[in-house]
Amino acid sequence: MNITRRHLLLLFPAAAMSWESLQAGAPEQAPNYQMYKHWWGMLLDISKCIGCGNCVRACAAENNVPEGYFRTWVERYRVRDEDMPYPQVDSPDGGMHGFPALPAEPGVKEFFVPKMCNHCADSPCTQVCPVGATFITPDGVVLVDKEYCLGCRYCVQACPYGCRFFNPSTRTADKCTLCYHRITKGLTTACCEACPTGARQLADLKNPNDPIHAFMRTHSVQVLKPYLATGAKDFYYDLDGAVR
Amino acid sequence: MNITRRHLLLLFPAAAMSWESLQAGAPEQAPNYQMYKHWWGMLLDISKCIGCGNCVRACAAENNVPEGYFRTWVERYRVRDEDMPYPQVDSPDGGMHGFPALPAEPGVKEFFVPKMCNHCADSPCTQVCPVGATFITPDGVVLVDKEYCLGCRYCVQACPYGCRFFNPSTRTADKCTLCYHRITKGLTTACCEACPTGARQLADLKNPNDPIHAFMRTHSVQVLKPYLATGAKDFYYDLDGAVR
Amino acid sequence: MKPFGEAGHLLRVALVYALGVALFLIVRAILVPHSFGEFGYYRGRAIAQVAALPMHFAGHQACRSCHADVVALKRSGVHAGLHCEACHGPQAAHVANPAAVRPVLPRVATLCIRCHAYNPARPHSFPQIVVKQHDPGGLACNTCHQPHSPLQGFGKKT
Amino acid sequence: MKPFGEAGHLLRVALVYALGVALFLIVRAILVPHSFGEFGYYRGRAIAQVAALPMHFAGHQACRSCHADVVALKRSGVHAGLHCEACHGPQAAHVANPAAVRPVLPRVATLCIRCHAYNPARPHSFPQIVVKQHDPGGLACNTCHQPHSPLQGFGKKT
Repeated sequence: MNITRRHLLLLFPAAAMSWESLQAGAPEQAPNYQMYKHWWGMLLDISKCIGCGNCVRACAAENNVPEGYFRTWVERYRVRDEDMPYPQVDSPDGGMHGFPALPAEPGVKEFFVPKMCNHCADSPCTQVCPVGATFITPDGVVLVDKEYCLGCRYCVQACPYGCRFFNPSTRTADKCTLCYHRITKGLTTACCEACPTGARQLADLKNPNDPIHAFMRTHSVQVLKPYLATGAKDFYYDLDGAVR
Repeated sequence: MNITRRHLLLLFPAAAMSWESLQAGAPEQAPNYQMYKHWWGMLLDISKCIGCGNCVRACAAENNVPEGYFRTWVERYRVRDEDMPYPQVDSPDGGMHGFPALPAEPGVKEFFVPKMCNHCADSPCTQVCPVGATFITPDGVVLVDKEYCLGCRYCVQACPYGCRFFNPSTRTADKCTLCYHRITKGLTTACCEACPTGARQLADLKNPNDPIHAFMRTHSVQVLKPYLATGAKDFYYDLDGAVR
Repeated sequence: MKPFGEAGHLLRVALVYALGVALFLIVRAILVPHSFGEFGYYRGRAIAQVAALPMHFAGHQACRSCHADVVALKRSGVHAGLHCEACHGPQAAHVANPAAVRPVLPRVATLCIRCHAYNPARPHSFPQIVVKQHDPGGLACNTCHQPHSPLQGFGKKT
Repeated sequence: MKPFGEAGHLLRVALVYALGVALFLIVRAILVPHSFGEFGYYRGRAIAQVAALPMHFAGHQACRSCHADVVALKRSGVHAGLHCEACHGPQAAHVANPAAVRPVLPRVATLCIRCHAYNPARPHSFPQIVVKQHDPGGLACNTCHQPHSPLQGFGKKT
């Protein structure tokens, strides 16, 4: 920063701002990765999830998620017949070690629901950040700037999906990055890499050849809490009305 | 009503009320039909609806629904890829005369959604009626008392599903009765009777042998606008996230 | 001797109050329907009144007693799941008085394509035809198809 | 002669204002990161910093160059859809330095049942076993099953 008083006196504030943005330069990206050519989301097929917890363990290993915190987790729903509004939900250790089978009850339906950040196009968590430490990238991934985050936890409260937490070791907000360090290098996320049944599929919504488009045209798909108009990009197939 | 002034002077208000309810007597029901043994709902299988309009015509014929008004109707959704929040919806004449095929567009998914009163267990329309002219029966059907209705239209505004209308010939609120005059005699509704594909199935949720229970245990089912906690009893299978 | 001593004016107030209560009860008894409150905050008899409305669809159980042959034919084919009145329309009047009320035969030209004309919004597995390609000659559907069992004679499940 | 006539005091006020603007710009230039605002109301370089985080899972494309035989065997059987690291865990370190970092073999006793133990919440079509009934002798799964192609030799799709 070599800005003398003389320089500054010659500049008007507006000029100073445009000069600064000139100085900023492009970020260091993986070679050949062009942010504006992608728009990332996820397809979660509940009819394929077996609740093995592979995704939860893989995420923790890939992203050094502290014990007891989860960037992705699996919930087990138990729904009695048409009693949708009152399901029993459990997620022991986020499903990391699987789910011990519960005694069968007549008339009760059980299924697993993998959960993670919805990388909302209009995310509440981004809107509430007072300093711009959380943001959506041009390729549609909601990230946290750990150098900039104050740890005020507004975003943790704002997320309607419960996908954020306060990381006690970094003392900043923490969340799923959609393995941004992987997908920008042409790899899939750790959770998708480890999922044995294909219940999770990383999806590039801007890529017309991504299988998600054919899937969406031929299947009924839902997002969670659509009435909040968050622009959630985790698309669920075979979602039951009991899931919130 | 033979109540003399002398009688009344002898009665306290509370006594008068209990005496009145003694006088009321049981309503005239179909023989052998016991209201408390039923709890009616409907199963709507979107994967089976072909948009033929049979249900709409049958409902109009059975219930003398005036032209241009609908107690049940069919909507056609056109959803572009993952653009769920912004579907194109049409319902020409409520779908009564079917749907002319629209020119195909690449990346657009089309499907039909039959709609009707959800016979909500906690229905907003019942709650807003100032005189008690709309109510839920002990067997779970939301009805309008045409003798009592003032025609104030509060209920029309209150229904979040748009299922009520003001009948210009009776000048009262009007709505689906779930063919109460049929189901209390052991028949199914007119719309179910006329549906050629079984996309509509009347369901008695209190009958443990009703096929809906097996269906619900083995399929993912949704209700419309679950976040309104209306206790909607129209259960949709294969519901897309675009449907409101 | 005054029975209430100096409280005679209180008695008069009480009488006026009692008359007011009486008037309220009379008006209430006249205005509130007998069955109001029987099942909830509504007129209980309204349930029976709705239940007593006339029917127009007879229901599929009614047809077999006279048309057992057609019902059996239908049950043997791909239209087994269809109820008679899905195509023939409401027939309660015919069931009530079979001789006097004769059903009108549905017009095959509009009836069949209502369900089977190709529409991209229909489930793809549902049998659909492009009318001009399926029937370039403009024949009526029942020239080839028996409506009650439309694949009869086509080498498939009849 | 005074250049601004009687307005000298205005010049002094203007100078104080200019100094204030200068101070604001200096402080702002020091405090606001360079890349802030590049893509939106955030530090643009944060994207690259997240993208530069180290990987632990190598990705399924990495395995074949050395383990073509196992990948081919896996591809021939019912485990074709599984990626290697789904069972073997994150192996980026092994891929980076195959000689020095040797993967630990997964413990079959806990690995297989993690997916295949019966659980009523699992999709019914997914192959599941009740361990005590399937294997009363307590044998390791790979006594009978080749983990990379578990139905090999069972008269089914290998």
